[in-house]
Amino acid sequence: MSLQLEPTAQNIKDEKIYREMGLTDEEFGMVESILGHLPNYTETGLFSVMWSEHCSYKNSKPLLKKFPVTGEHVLQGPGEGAGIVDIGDGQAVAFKIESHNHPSAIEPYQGAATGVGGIIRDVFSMGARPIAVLNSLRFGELESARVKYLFEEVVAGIAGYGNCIGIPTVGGEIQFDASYDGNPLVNAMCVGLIDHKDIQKGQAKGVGNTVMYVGAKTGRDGIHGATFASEELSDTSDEKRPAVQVGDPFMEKLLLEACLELIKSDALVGIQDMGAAGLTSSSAEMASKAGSGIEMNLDLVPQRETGMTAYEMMLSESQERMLIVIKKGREEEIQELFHKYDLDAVAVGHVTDDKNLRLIHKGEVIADVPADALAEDAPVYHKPSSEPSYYREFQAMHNEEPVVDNIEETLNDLLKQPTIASKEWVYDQYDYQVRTNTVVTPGSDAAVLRIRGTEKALAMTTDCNSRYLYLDPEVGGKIAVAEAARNIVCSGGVPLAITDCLNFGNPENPEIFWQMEKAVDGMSEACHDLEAPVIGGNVSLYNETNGTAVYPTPVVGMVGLIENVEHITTQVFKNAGDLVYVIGE
Amino acid sequence: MMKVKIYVTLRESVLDPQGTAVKSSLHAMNYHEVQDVRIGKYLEVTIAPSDRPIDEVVREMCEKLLANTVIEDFEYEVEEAITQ
Amino acid sequence: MMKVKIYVTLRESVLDPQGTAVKSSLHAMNYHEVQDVRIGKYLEVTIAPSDRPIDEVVREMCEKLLANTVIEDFEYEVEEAITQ
Amino acid sequence: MKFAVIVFPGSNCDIDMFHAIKDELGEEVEFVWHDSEDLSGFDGILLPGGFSYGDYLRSGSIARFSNVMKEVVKAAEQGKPVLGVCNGFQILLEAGLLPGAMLRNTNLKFMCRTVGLRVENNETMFTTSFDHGQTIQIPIAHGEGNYYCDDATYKQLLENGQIAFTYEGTNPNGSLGDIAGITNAQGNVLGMMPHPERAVDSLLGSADGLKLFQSIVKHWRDSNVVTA
Ligand SMILES: Nc1ncnc2c1ncn2[C@@H]1O[C@H](COP(=O)(O)OP(=O)(O)O)[C@@H](O)[C@H]1O
Repeated sequence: MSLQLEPTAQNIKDEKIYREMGLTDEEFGMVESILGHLPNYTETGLFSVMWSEHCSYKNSKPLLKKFPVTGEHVLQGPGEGAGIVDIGDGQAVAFKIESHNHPSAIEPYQGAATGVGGIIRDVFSMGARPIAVLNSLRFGELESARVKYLFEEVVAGIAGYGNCIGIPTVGGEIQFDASYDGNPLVNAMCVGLIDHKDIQKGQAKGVGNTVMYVGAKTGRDGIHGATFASEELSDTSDEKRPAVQVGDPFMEKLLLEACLELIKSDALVGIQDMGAAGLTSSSAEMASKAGSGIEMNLDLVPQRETGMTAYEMMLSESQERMLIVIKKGREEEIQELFHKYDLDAVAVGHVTDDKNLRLIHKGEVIADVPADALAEDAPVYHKPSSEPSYYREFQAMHNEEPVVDNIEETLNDLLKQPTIASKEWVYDQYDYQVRTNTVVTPGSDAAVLRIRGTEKALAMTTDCNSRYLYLDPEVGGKIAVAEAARNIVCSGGVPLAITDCLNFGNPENPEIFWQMEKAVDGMSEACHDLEAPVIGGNVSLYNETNGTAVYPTPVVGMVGLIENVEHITTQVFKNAGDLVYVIGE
Repeated sequence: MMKVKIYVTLRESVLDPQGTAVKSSLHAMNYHEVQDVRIGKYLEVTIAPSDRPIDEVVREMCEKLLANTVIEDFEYEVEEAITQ
Repeated sequence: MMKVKIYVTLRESVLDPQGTAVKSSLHAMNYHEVQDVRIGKYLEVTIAPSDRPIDEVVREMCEKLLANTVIEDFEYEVEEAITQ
Repeated sequence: MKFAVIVFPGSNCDIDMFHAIKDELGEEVEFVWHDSEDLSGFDGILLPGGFSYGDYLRSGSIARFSNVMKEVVKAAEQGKPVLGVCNGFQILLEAGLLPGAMLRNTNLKFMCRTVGLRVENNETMFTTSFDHGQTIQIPIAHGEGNYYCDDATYKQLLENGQIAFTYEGTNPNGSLGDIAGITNAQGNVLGMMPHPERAVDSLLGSADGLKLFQSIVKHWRDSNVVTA
């Protein structure tokens, strides 16, 4: 595609081309009035990705406000790459969960792999060293060839990326249910360790400071991935083929080590991952958070392909890239640092005081847009909500006590269910030991990692029983948080906080929105009672295939602190003759 | 019996981390004449005659299993009849 | 500019578990005409002219890096001169 | 005794190796970057696991052209102990310091688990602290650990006692003769797929791997006392 083929601003308006990019007529009107003129193609692209649900949370913001987000130990709540919780002795734990559902549905290996890569970048962009990854997966019933293929490839993709980069994959959960047949869920969580003094923010402060691009070159991959993630899947999704990138874990390993070295430099001002919406979201958000502006010359952006347009560069979701802001005049030493790891580090712009994101391409200003308008001013929708009829029916039903004639047979039948059966086939493919800190490996309740040089350890888990949530989202939401907390406690830990990934169907359907509302209510209450605030998360909506939604699946990722490795407990029976107790109701 | 040679390559705009790594390695080994490296898969499939045209069978196998057309292209050559 | 197509395959005497697995998948998908599958690598290398004959360069690159001759064979075709 | 842990771009068990030597074995150890051109100050060379250069093309194939590999060859020729674990083993094979090649695991999957190893030769400089025929518990974590060599080479390995470890019970990856680790003919280069550096602390399950490192130190002390 070349510049000449791009529609003019007038065409975009007259032919409603913005609709293909995901903007509504009203939203387009807002853009026009913010800018005071008709947006050109690039500007329309910037708004369409930044105002997508994936980046703006325009449909879920009112719900997310309900979560308790503060607590005694919280150092960083929602709003940055990852949340951070104090664990004493000047150390803290950073963690976050994120979805990569739609890419995984069409290219399961790469979709899952790049999901892992993305969440790892979120954590090390905070300055934390990633110490573990976990995941939460949903597939259709393990019967059709397609589901088996998705399952095998997703697991292989998670393993391929995590093993190569050398971060242990220590836990997760998997459920199989027909509701996920066409729309599997792939959520990845990363946990990192950080010293308080190293905590970074994604901010572009200091007028005149230099904006640098580091990591892999930009290609045409994944253009409009964020918009794609905010649409329902349909039978034509294969043809759309926009959002799938190939991951390069080797590149990310180099980027990780280089960035962790960079964190120690006093030249660094701000750093942010180029995740969904790539250069657009990283630059706009960094400027907006700092109350500054950024001017970038796109000719300087390292490019993998020839003839890329400004639109393509800004919307590319090429992986393994970071945007950093450094003190003016320190460019050379930063370049040397990255060069040691064979990585590109290129000055592409500078911080300005006019609060605009200004892009220059081939000598022309191709976009000049208020950064806040992109990052903060997306419309917020309060979607109508209504109680689904199925729910009323279920509530009216009598509780049924299952009758078990043959306990042994029933037990065997249960254990044969893929959802209940051992997941050893899966975690055998994950290197869960690399870096030799994993004390409790997959197969117990929570995974436990010791913190080298201390007596302490961290317990971590992901949980969500979506069937309960379907039956009663509020109670199910409470159960998800409570289950995670039980897993932490059973491992010897005290819950610190949670991160969550809200996987739901189309929020424009009032019954789906009702599910979201209730689930968030339930989770909030449980988090409040367990003193485990929400320090970050992610929302994945439009998980539907041809009009059928997945079960409501708000996955909870929880981390707990174990004061002394001697307190670690595991699931297995230890000695013959030991007493067995059932605790609770 | 037909021998079908199938080449599965990453689509043009898709990143090829392997090819990139091999290219830098070749440069480090002083093969400066190397301009570009792309790495794909090569399959040799022996196929017995059936009632469907071989092109149809091969194309279908590629689309369904051997290549993921979201990121990969494929080409093939039906090479020769091997008499058994 | 020359485009060199390189095929790296496992030696006959070496088992190819990946080929075997793909063959069984194809059978499970009812492609019973498939008799055998062998899987190798396919490399496209673009090479600029240099003072050494291209065959010498390619052969050497293959022997040193692109194939491990303990387990693999290679073949190549120098395809065409692309004018820049 | 002073060890070098060689770090290639993409190595990821380098830290584990470092801690095993420093914290558990209690010897000196330094990281050495892949472009280094001098290993003369080190008494033992360790090539850690990981995915050097992403293991793109073939595992170990690109790393073996690193600058430091010339020095590793030199150290091997001087008779210094050289240990390659997992990816380190793959690099030693690609570099020709050990015979044979590595294929993908027969089930085509990466596998991570603790396996039993049988000590086939306890007379190498890496294994004297073990008993002959002893079974030890060491984790594996690899996708390409299916060792292969031709018949003549295999015969030689057997005759020279170059097979240090074999898998006990089920062979996880399909390797020829259940081979888990081999040495060169001189006996000072050992390559093995299992990770002894992951088995140095019983908190993480097994400490059997520590004996391997202790053997190296013992051999070094003995030979240095003799030559001193
Ligand atoms: N379900 C959620 N619960 C709590 N916080 C959330 C949730 N979803 C998103 N957030 C928070 O909103 C903030 C904005 O997300 P942002 O970082 O812009 O998006 P992304 O992480 O998708 O790139 C993040 O810090 C994130 O932690």
